[in-house]
Amino acid sequence: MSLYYVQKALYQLNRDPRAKLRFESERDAWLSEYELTDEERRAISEPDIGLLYVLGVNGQILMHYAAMCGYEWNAYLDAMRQGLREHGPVREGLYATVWE
Amino acid sequence: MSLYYVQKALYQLNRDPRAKLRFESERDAWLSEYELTDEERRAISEPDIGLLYVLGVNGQILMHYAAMCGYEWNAYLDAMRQGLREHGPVREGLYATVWE
Amino acid sequence: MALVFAGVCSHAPGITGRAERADPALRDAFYAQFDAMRAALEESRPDALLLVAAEHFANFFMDNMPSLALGMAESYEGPIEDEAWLKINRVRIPGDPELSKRLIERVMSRSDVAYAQEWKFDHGVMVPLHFLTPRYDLPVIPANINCQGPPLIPLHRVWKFGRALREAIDEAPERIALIGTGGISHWPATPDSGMINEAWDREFLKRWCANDRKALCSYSDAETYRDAGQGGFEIRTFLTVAAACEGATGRLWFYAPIPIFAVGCTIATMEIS
Amino acid sequence: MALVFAGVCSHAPGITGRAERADPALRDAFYAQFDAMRAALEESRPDALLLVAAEHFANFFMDNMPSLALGMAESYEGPIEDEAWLKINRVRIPGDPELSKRLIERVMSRSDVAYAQEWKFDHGVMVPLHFLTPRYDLPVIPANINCQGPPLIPLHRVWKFGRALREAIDEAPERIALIGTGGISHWPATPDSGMINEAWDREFLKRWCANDRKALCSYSDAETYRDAGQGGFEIRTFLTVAAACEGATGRLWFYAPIPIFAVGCTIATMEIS
Ligand SMILES: [Fe+3]
Ligand SMILES: [Fe+3]
Repeated sequence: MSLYYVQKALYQLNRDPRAKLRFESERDAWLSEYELTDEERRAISEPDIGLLYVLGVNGQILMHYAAMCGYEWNAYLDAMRQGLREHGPVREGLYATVWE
Repeated sequence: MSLYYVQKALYQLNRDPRAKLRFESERDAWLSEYELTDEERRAISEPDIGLLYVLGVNGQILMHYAAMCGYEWNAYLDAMRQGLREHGPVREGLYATVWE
Repeated sequence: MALVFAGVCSHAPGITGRAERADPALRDAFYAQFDAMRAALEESRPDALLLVAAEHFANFFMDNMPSLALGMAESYEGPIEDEAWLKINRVRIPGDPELSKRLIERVMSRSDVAYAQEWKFDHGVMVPLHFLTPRYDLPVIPANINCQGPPLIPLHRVWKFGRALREAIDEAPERIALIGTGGISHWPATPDSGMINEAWDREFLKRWCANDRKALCSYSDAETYRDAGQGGFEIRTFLTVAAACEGATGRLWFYAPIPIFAVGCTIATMEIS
Repeated sequence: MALVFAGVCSHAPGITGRAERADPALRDAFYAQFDAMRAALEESRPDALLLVAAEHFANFFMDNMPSLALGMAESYEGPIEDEAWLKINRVRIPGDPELSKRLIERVMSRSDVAYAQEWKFDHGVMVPLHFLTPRYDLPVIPANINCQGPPLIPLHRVWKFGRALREAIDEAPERIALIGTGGISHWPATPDSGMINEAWDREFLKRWCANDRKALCSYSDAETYRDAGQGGFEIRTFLTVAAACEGATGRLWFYAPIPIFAVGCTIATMEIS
């Protein structure tokens, strides 16, 4: 269920200007309101876009976070590819789905 | 549509501790984020529970706001009755519905 | 046959929150039937409880108001209301996301449900759980029907939802209990709080115990609003349980108007076999 | 017969946001067909545009993910994305809450839709509007189908939704245009962005133009995911329009993969009469 809260944090960042304000002014307090593992918290905080992708964040959420963090389009795609090389295949979520 | 935002403000107050904090510490700034008429803003701010009822706020939202503002159960019921006497029948929303 | 128990019961914040203000004899008789229902529920040895509720703006608002919703969280928290006001302490209630997912996928072939991986229980769920699973140790899967903010799902689609739930339950290997919770006639949280149309309630319960689909689905929302108040829209939760048990009949364990609870207090079960 | 126009088109943030990076000849040919579609839409003199979208976590998240949703707001705002990133300025788009309400009530007799009195448009709606109603002066009623977060509504229920929409549209006195917007095969916002399965797309569009219900509803989500990516789940929006026009056939105005737009760019209409 942790992936749910990673995605929720980024979803709220994408849509709520107040979440963005808190992200900028009190990142740790803001993140502490979500049930996250240390790895997840670190991935959001750094940010480690590649790791977030491998953790299973949907690209429709992740690409906006990457843009917000200054990633140009190709840099965003490269970060995901780098993440796959560093951390292995996507672990959870839609892109890890094994469809029967 | 204004009723929508009156109800939304109170709905968020009922469910979101951060909304409650802002209600206590910066009520006007918080209220300015909702599209409200002066009458609606005043009804929330005072609070005027009877007027909120007449404006059409659903009791399932209103009773919690009243409790938060210190209204004991019978005082809450009385406030609505007083509102009807002062401001006339419910103007909008579920309780004003004319069902065909 | 994975459905092991089916019933309905009232909810209302007053049932716990204003307990001391009710007629003690009536209140205790009602509580005793809640206890009896708990014993019957336990005897059915369920693995999970599917609770069909009609929540009151705790999770769902008009910014995205689902006609039908099913929970898919690992756990739930409740009550969302002030603990002192409701007189129920805040707890965490276990869910079963894997079972939820299977049920949702199956139900979606008939009903267009929303799903929710997060859900705060309000008094509409917590009051029944307080009596029926007081240790909060039975995994709960919440379902919700919008009974608060029109436009409302029509009754014949509610019936389809009940049928879809039953199909999904029957395919699951788990032993599943199904409980619907709602009011019959009532005007909750309005100046008319405490008003109850007992004749209307008794007629409704007769139809419910007969599991008469046609009669149960024949109420128009305009009639319900006129005769049973906006609280009467919650008959949708009772209809769902009847639909899930189509062909079976019901038994009324308890019915009594208790005005300070703002509802005709009801306990009933369907005889499933 | 209040349906005056029916078609489908692609959306993708790249179509506007990364316009300068596309092959100019191909891009301009695509834009020209968007212009032609706008002319045809205007010629149909619609009172409102019902836009069937597949939004991308702008309004709907897994805390309350509706299978089907319809907007009921007085106006809408978009894009929710960064304006510079999408290269579309933030505007207010008029709605028609009264028409919305009538459509929702009618659709509810067949499909269990959520309704929303507030809705922020993302690129999935704004990119089509940017081309089709560039002055944002036509009232829009947004519909949404969850194509992002499984469990997803099955295709046969999507078909029923299209039929329900058509019934509702036909009963309205207004002249209503219906446009579905989605991708066919694509892997948007992933490392495979730009990949397009043209053969799969052309087969899908053949089925769509033939309005072959059986063939259109026969894709399993597993097949779609394998052959058309998670973006392929958005065929649901195209199916809705086909269902609304069951019996009619379609005409493909434009199809070309434009990798930097991350989608096989499509414009097509249904011949309603
Ligand atoms: Fe209730
Ligand atoms: Fe899309």
